Amino acid sequence: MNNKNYSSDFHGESGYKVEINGNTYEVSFDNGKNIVQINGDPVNLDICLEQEPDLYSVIVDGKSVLIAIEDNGAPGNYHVHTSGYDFETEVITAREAQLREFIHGADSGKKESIIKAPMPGLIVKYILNEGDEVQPGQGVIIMEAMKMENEIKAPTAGSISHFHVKEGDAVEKGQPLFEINN
Amino acid sequence: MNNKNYSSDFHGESGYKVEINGNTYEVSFDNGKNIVQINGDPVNLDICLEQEPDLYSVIVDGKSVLIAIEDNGAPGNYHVHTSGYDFETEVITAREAQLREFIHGADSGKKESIIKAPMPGLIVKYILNEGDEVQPGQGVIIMEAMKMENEIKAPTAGSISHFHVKEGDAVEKGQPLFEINN
Amino acid sequence: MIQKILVANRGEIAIRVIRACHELGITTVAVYSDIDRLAQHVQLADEAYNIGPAPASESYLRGDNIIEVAKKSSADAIHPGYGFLSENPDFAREVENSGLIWIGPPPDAITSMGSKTEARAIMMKAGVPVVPGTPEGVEDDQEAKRLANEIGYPVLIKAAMGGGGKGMRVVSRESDLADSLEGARRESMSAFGSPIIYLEKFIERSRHIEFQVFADNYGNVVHFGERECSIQRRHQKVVEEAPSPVMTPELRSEMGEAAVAAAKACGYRNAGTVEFIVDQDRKYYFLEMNTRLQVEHPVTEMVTGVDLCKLQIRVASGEKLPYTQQDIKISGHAIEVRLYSEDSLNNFLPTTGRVRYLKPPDGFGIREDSGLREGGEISIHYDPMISKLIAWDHDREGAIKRMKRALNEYHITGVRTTIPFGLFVMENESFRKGDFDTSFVEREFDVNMLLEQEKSWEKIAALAAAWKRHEAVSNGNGTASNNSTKAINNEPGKGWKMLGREAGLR
Amino acid sequence: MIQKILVANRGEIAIRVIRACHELGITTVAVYSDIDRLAQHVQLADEAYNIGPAPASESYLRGDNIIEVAKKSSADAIHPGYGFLSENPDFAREVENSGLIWIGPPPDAITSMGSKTEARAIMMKAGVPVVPGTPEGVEDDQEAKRLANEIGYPVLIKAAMGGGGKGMRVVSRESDLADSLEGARRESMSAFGSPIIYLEKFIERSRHIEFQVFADNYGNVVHFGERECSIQRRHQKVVEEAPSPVMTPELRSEMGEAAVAAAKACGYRNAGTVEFIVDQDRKYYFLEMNTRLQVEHPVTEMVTGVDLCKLQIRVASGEKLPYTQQDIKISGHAIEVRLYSEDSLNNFLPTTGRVRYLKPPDGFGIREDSGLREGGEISIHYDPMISKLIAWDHDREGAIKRMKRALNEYHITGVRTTIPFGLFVMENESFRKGDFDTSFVEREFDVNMLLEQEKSWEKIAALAAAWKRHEAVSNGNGTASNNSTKAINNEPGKGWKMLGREAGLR
Repeated sequence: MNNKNYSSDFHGESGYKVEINGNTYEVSFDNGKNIVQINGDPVNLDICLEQEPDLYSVIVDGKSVLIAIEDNGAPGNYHVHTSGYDFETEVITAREAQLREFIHGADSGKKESIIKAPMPGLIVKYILNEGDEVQPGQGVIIMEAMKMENEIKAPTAGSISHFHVKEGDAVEKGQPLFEINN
Repeated sequence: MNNKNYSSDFHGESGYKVEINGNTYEVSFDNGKNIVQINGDPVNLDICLEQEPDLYSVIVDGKSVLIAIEDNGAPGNYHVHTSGYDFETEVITAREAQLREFIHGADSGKKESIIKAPMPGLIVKYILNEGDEVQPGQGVIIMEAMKMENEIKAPTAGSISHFHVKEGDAVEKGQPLFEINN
Repeated sequence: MIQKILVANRGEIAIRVIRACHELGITTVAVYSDIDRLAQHVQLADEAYNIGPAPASESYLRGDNIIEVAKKSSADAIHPGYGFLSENPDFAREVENSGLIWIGPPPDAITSMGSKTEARAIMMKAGVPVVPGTPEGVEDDQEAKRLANEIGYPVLIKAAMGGGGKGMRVVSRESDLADSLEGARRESMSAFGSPIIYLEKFIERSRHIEFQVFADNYGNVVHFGERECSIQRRHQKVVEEAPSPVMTPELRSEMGEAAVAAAKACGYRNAGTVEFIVDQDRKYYFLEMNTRLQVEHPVTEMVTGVDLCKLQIRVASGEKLPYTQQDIKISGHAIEVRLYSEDSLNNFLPTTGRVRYLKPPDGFGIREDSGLREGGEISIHYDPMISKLIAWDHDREGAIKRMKRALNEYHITGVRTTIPFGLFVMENESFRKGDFDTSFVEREFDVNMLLEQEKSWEKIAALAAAWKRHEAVSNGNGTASNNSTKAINNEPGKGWKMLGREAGLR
Repeated sequence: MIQKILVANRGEIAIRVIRACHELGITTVAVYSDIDRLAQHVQLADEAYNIGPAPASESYLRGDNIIEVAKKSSADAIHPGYGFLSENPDFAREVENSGLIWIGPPPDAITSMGSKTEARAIMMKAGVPVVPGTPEGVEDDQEAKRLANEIGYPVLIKAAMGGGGKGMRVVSRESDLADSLEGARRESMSAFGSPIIYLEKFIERSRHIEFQVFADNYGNVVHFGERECSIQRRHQKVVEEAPSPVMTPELRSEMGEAAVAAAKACGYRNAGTVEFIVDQDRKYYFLEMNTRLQVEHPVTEMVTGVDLCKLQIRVASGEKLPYTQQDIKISGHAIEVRLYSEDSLNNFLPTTGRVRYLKPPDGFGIREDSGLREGGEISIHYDPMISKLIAWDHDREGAIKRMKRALNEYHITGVRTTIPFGLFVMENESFRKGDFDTSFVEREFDVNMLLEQEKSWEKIAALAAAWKRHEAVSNGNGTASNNSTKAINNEPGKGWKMLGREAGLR
């Protein structure tokens, strides 16, 4: 589902690209009807504010779900919660998508990912060292939080390019811990 | 507890008169301490916003209660809910109290009370007529709401001076029904 | 087996049915009127469809629309809950004719029991004792006067097609008869679409005791014991319990057998309730049969452990009753307090509004069947019963104490409810002793007791109001009244140390 | 009789105790740390007093401050809940020396059972079977190596003063021993203030089954049957049930008698739990005794009908146990799922944050013991267990289905919880068959199953996010991101007819 143009009016005023867990969805709205296109499929969407400020009752093709859509700092970034699961999403307009393609067109290949502290705590120990190769799910750092030791694991394969913290550091939630080069 | 001045600084910046169910309380605050005077008695007051916009966790002399304090339209008018009971309150500052005394000083004696519809519904029937004497609790009008007939009763003694509605009228919540002269 | 059920109702009972379905692995379809788009039952169901404008006559009573939605959504069956179309035999028939399963009794049984006069005739024939009264509807006032004298005052005027206390009047003397007949007919017409009323002997100081019966498609009929529903105001139940404090094992099996006989006499299937009145000598009389799940069914569930709503679905899908009479045991005691959006301090006048804060109780032995949500609107369009609180314990005394705890814990603002009244009942000496009858509210309830309670909170309410004004004044908003919240976040004055801390945390 | 109780705890267990007190007509005093000013237990208690800053060591562990508050508020007794000071014999002694009633076991029994090594010695003497292991703490690594070889791998390293899985390590081979000893000592030191560890034979594929015992001041001791607590992750219980799916009436009375003997051996009073491990041949071994009310006590309450917390208070105030062993009957089946503020999809990492929306389930057979409130903060300072969901039904299958329904109904945002994991357990084939042991999570749980579930909601999440951006763009706020709510109230575009209606209603 990556980057194919399903909807004829995706490039129009009401076309959006949604990035979510590495997948891209194209959504377009036709003002005047409840019908929305998602990846080319029409669905009937009915959204009502259920509770201030951002909990919605959503009925999609008759199916009823409760969805929280929280602004997540940057424009077009939303934290979405539904049915027990949490999603980080980025929504860009068709125009923004074109602009990005123009700017980043040549950019490809290697990326760095920064792994952040999932909760406040204390850095107990490095398991691996800078330069070590990691597999997804492999433990990199031991952190103590809520009286328990927790392994912070690599989300992707690659090599550890940099530690932002050292043993004994107290860290806040969201603070960068280390980087993986892949 | 009517209109006696308990607190030495009632006439100061932080003195208030609270009217509630026909009773008057005098309350004064001393900025800088948690101690508040109510009718001359000092109490320790600790109020925290529990839930937006106006639900508070209140600890008064150690006693813990949950209180909703809702703005009620006019300045200084609050609807207070606690422990299953609802109160309409009017809070005036010491200065406002002096002003009122000056204006209304000569005013006394007869009053009119307007009885309003407690819920939306249909006026089925008058039980009494204009000019009739009523006792508190006596039925004056039959209203139908939620498929049930309900008697609207006189809250005070007096005579019925005017009906604002006639049989067969559909009324909204809060619409004046009749007046009692006492 | 049923795969998908459309729930043709709203509020707490729609949610009750949705929960039963989900426990059976059945997909649920909710229907809603325009103003119920955000109601809890819509959110808990798997699917939801609009069926029309707010007035029930244009939505929840529109059987045709509901059947259409059932077909569109490929539902196999319809559960009607209580109220609305639940006791409408034409709708039940239409559902069956559309090839859907009707989760309820046969349409003919609904018809027979729906006519209170016909029901009385059937029961008399089956040997079940009935209250003395007119065998059929009374149209003429003179005829009514004659019959009332024959029966002897006090008499009770009842709507022939009625239920739920609507269209009911007690008349103590002939001079009040004409006015009461007029009122009862008007109310009956408005509630049931029929002005037909009839007369019964009004049995004074009687108790209302009803039996839960259940019949499958194979002729098996059992009862699940009784519920005592004597605490009523305006002839509507407000507090129910199981078992009844006056019941003995002997009387239970005698009345239970009568209830089973009643169900058999009208060819009953599925869940039903046979209501009796019991006089001071413990003589019992058939009152009426309700051909649906009752509001108060949870107390029976709590003392028998049986999920009656799931049993309805299983029986409707052709299963045999999994219990014989001997399997059904009563264990402990359960009390239900109905919460109405009514003002306990003002003659139980219905109140409407938006639920602002909602913090219901929980914990061991407490169950709430509720249709409430924070921000939800209580409108004039539907029944003011908004929630049911149920407490179970080993014995009656424990259940009363637990209910009292739960009512005290319950925090709801925005609409007035009958919580203060519920607390009054739990604290009342006659209630605690089990010594009461249907005249309990008239005899025991005095609003001044609640006003006294209210008075005990006045000072703290005054303090809170004064503080709110003081906050506004201190923040330069002495006359503007809508930004006190802001005031709290903006440096609430040095003295308010905890507020300062809270603000720091935000 | 006790008139006023200070509850020396926070969260769901403080609320549990407050509810028990209120049902007994006892006034409650809450204590709170600075960041708990708005916690639920403060709001439900009759009185509340601050006892210090957020870290437990400066507030909930400050026995001196707590006793001072008890005196200031004229409390008669202190209930410690679980955790914090509940198993601190010095505190218990101090409470009693201050003339207050300690609602718990005698300080000496706490001391004996608090030392896991001493407890083992007492039990061996009383003839209760114990797991093979070192009779006392092991300080030296070489000594540990020798003992481990003697016991035979795999061995379990445990904190001598420990509990709750903290400081625990399974070691399968000698080469891992040194690292594990180091980690266990560090964790034990941090959690219990003592680095002393000991070794036990690790019994593979064993089940964790515990018995609830109760002793009064007059030598009467009974048990309330067992709880199965084998579903653990990181040696912490996450799902518990009663009865155990492998229990037989014979084994129950045998193990129950051993549990009663254990309680008698240490001179026990009040509520306690004797934990056993049961191997694949149903041989059982004493593991440890917990000298407090357990987190998982509700499942026992649900199947026996007995309010254990109220019984604690009654026994502490000098009442005799109102039950003999024969009075205690098990009825139906109950399951508890603990909700932790942990990320089920990310190795159960603790998460912190503010609860934004909270809509818990309810209905027949569902109970929630929760310390949560909307807007409440989950901090790093306290245990990540935030709530307990309990389901009861006639039988185990029914209880599982009911729990599944309730977990699906549960809506909580702002912090991640173990709800997805709970659903995984309820749907797991081995769990449903009752065929599992303490290695369940390692053997059966694969995060990919949850990731697949997550994936099934991705499209609808994408749709919702796109709609939110579209609303912002349509209202001229394409880049500003914080007024989409306003967008909804301001004429949301002709197409959104329901939104229009909702706006009209506001």
